Amino acid sequence: MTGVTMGINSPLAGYLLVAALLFAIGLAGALVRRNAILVLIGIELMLNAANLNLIAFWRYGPHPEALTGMMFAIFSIAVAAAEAAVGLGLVIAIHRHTDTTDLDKMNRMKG
Amino acid sequence: MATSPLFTELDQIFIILRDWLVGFLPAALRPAAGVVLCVIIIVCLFPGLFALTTVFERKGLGRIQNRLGPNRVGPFGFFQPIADGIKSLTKEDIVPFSANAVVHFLAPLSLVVAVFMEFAVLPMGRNMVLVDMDAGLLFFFAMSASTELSVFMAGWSSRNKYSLLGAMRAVAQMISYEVVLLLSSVAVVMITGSLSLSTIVAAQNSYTGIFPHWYIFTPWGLAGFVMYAIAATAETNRSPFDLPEGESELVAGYHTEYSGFKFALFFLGEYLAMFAISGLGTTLFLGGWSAPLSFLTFIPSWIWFFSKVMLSIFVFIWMRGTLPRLRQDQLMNFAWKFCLPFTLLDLMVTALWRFMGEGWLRWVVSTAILALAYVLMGRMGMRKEHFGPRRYRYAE
Amino acid sequence: MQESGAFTPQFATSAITGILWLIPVAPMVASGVIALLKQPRRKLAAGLAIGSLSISLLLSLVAFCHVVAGWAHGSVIREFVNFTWFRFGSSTVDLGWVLDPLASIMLVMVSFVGLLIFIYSVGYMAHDENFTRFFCFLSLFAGAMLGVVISNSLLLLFMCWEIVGLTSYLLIGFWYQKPSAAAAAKKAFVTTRVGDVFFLLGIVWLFSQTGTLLFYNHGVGSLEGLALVNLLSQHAGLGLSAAGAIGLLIFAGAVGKSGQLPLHVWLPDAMEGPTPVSALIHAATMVAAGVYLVARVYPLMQIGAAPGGTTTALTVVTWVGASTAVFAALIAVAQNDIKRILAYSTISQLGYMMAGLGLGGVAVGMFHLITHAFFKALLFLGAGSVIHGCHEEQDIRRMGGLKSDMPLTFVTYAIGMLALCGFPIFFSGFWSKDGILEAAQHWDLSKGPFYLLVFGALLTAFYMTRQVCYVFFGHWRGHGSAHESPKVMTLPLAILAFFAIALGVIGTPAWPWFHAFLSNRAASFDLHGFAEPGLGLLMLGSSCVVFAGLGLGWWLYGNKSPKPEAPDALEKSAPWLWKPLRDRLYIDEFYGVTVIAFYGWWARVADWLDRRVWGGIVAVIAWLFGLWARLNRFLDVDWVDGGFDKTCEEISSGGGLLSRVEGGRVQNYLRILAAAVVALVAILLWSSRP
Amino acid sequence: MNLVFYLLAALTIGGGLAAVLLKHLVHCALATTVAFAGLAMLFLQLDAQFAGFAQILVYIGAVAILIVFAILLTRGSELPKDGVFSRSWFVGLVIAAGVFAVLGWAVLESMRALPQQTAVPAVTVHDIGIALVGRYVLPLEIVALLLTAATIGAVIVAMHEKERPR
Repeated sequence: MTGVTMGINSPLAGYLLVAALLFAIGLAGALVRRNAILVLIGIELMLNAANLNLIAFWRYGPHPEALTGMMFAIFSIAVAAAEAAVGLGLVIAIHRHTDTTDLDKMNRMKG
Repeated sequence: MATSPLFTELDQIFIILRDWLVGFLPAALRPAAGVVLCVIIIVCLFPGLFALTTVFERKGLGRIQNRLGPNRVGPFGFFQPIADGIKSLTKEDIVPFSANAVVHFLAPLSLVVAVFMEFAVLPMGRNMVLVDMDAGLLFFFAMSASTELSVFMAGWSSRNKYSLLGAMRAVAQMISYEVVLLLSSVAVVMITGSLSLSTIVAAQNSYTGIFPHWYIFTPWGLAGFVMYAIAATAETNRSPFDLPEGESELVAGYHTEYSGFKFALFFLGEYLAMFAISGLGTTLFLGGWSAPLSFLTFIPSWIWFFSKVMLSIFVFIWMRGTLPRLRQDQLMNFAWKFCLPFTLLDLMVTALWRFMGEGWLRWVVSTAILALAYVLMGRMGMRKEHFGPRRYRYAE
Repeated sequence: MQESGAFTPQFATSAITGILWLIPVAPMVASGVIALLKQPRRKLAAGLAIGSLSISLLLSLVAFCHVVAGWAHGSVIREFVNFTWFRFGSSTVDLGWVLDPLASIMLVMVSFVGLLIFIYSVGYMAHDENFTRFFCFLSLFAGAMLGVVISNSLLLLFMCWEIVGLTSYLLIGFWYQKPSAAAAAKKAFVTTRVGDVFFLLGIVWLFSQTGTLLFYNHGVGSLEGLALVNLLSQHAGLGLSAAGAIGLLIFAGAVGKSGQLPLHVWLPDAMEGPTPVSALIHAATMVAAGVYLVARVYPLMQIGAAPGGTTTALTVVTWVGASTAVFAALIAVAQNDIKRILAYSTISQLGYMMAGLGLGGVAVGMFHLITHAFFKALLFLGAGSVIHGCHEEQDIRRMGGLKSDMPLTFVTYAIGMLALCGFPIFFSGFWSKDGILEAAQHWDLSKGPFYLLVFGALLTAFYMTRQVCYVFFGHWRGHGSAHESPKVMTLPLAILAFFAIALGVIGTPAWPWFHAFLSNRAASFDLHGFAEPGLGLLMLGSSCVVFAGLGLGWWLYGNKSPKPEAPDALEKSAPWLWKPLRDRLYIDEFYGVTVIAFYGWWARVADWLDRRVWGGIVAVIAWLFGLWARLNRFLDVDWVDGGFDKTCEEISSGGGLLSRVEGGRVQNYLRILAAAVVALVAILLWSSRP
Repeated sequence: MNLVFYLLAALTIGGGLAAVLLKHLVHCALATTVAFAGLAMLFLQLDAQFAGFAQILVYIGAVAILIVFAILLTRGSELPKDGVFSRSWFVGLVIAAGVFAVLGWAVLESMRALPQQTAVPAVTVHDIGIALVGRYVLPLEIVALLLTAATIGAVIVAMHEKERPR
């Protein structure tokens, strides 16, 4: 199992492509959907794609024992949790205020 | 330690059996086959245990409520679960018209699968753990956290306001108490320095004189265990924390719209969760499969594990028979205003314990801190505004 | 930088000096915590305040015992801890605290009396809505006062002094919804500020001369030999050395705080505050702060005096004190508000203290301060108890006969009153006042202060008798019925009463323990102290004066209980005397027509200047600019704008185009962001192609 | 690159697609959960046990629940009247496709000659713990602070404004 592989057929490329695709899907979700919650879901997917990148680089990078990518991913998960909490809290607050979660209708700064 | 080979063989009888059975297969398949065998055993064993428990529960509750309980099917009504099983298998599976059929179908399934997964990391005896994972405890909690979503799926897909309300309550309650559950377990992790459940048990498997080094016999461990027990009761939606299924107010909570085999799956899931969480509690605080007194080690380890689990189950049943149900706000207040701070304090005390080193002083200090905090917070919690009559704010 | 005097054994700091800062800090911290409490947490607030002050008292007692022990072993205890607050250029501003006999005795007095008043307040303020706020201020006040006592730096002292001023403002105006209380608070604040300006000038002068504001610092402090000799050698005019002049400036601050003659007007008005505040301000702390300050900087004033002689500065102090003593006593004779009488009596007694300082030195003045603190606190708390019992009635004409309704209050009040009058032998006031009189008698410069003070003693006895007759004798003239106050209020009274009697013991001529303690001599019990020439005569004389005052008072007012509306007995016999006294000798009015009128006039002048002169100039300039502007406009509109307007229109339409991007649609932003990322990555990749 | 990877990748991508495309918000949320689970299993595939379990615990146990709660609280479970896609959805789609294109390009471009470790890293949970409270203790503390702040912030933001006394 030990050793080094090179090139496009390495597993890393596969993970990175999956991550890129997931990122694009998340971005598409954030861009095309009306609902603010769906946009948040899209952003979560993007974050997850980034995490997958980090973990993949950690796994196939030169110094996995340094744990850098892993730590990044763990902290990113923690931060994403906070982000989700605040984001959804905001959505709920806005919904209470304007009675909509439609981003197309949410373009005023004034309450 | 039981030195006699007979006792050792008895202790390891399941391992020996497995190796013997797997031995018939080619060497390449042996590890996989061993795992599959264990999975099959778990999947068969615990539902069996579940069947037994239902009888015990009903009879025990009957005893507590001064009545007989089931006594018609088989000797002393012991075949009652078989009858129940046949009944639920043959009943019509009703899916409400407006229900979301796919989610409605997936909910009980995902629940039971997730709960079954929890057993994978529980050491049920010496060397008797399916996967000795490095992050076993985390795995356990990850799996138990996934059950919440199943509950929500069940409640939401039924298209029934009682179901939805019950599911929301259940999820809110499970999330709140999961924090307490996790944090009270972290105390054990702090002392053991490992998330692996078998390591945790091994750390408790030694004796001073005849007394074991179980974590429940330390101040922080006792406090942690009490918190764990409370949170576990709530996490499994058992009485007195069974609001999500409060029959009197919500019909039956999130499984109102389930019938037949799916209902049985929920029922199974609930009891399996109970077993799993009791098993984890046993592992964390009650020394897992280790014997309670040093001269009892000749009795096979798995007997100890299962008797401890069954003892916990008995306590669950006992509480159900004795305690009245809490109100939703009391439940939440209790979780966030008493359990959580107290558990955090317990963590701090554990750290203190860890760093004070051997000696009687740490016993005194941690006991004092915890007792004081318990009394103070208890007094604060019992103030009128928390448990008194409540003004309701109705939905807009 | 912690610089403690560890290198000479005499200055070695002890453990208690090291933690001396805790004494003021404990109540201050409590105050901070109380400030965060909600209104209903009354018990907690009171508990915090009382608890913290108890800690202070405990530490003060330890400090006191430490000093006494050192003194008993014959060594001078003067321990201090100094540290640098900040430095600018080559000079440093140092702060520090000191423990010496003066500070230790003040600490014990302030924290003890303060504690009793705190306890009393629990009862007195029990029904007040802003109970927690009250204790917050009270704690801050006590903390700041204790800070004044222990500071070893004039600057730290000044800071605490100002906090004292601030909290006194807050406390006097505690019931700020009463306009009179708000006005009184303002008056107190502004009037004391006048003194404080001089005080600050003194500080600055001292700093510029000596380069340090520390009192004691291993011989280089501002109150120690080198600096004093330096200050003495400079002349400030009017026959004053720089030391004396600075001392007088600082004394001006004390005049403001202690309500001495020209600046006394705020003190009677301060009675608008709750009674415990009056007790705290007028007995133990704020007013004593002035006297304590003078005692603290005494070396500044005293330096240059021949043995047994005096200096200009001390002469000024003496005369101010003596005249205040008589002046305030005179006004007190004709007041009808129970607290106002006490306030004037306080001013008068402070005059005694100042005179004592000027005539006889630190010990004489401070002894009167200590005894006065106890019996005046007693009187104020007693008055509070009376007011409380009479349903917030303060007019003594509407009381009467309370000696049977409020027996405990009566007994304690009577003790306080006799102590204040200087009733012979048994009461502390007698010994402390006699000390001052004796010093006055031996003053070489003039006998004036002596006569003034004797007259003041007579008046004191007279007006106190009048008050007690009105309040406790005769029959009840108010509304409803009076009732005795609760235990939490009477207990402090009893304790204070005990001390009002017992404290005299430590300052009798036979056993001048107090004086010895403060001046670092050994004290011995020696009955021959009484045999000093003239002393017996003096004691006899002053007793006679006191008896005369008591008798006169009783003769005029005893047991008569006149109608509230009826004219006063003194008014009937000497209306020409009564009226000016009742109207407080027109000092307020005098200030009204002089100082305040002057400021009003000055403000009007400034206003006129503003409107007419400066306004006119500004108008002319504005007109000129207007002219210039018109010229400019002509140029602009007809010459420049042609091209400029077009540009502006272009820019604004471009802005309109861009503003579509910022339409408040989150997804648009995200879209642009993502498109930019695409472009960026594409460029990067393209450019990095091999 | 084995079968398991392809299956998991398909599961994840499928979950993600469903999350973005499904009409019903709750379905979207559940599909997101599938994507989360697939990702967690990809993490396990990458020998990152701890991260994988943390992913399940945090995303399925908490974030997904939060999302469904938010959906129910904002009445998002009812279908909107005027379509689920925003007005200029096509632009968004094009941009997302562009992002995928450049990312994929970048991946393929950089993979050409990159040496890669294939040995399974010998990292235990214990190592992670040591790293967390050792080298990464400051980020850990900051994240703790952030989570506290976020908790408080979320509570305040979503809290009912106090009804004014009438």
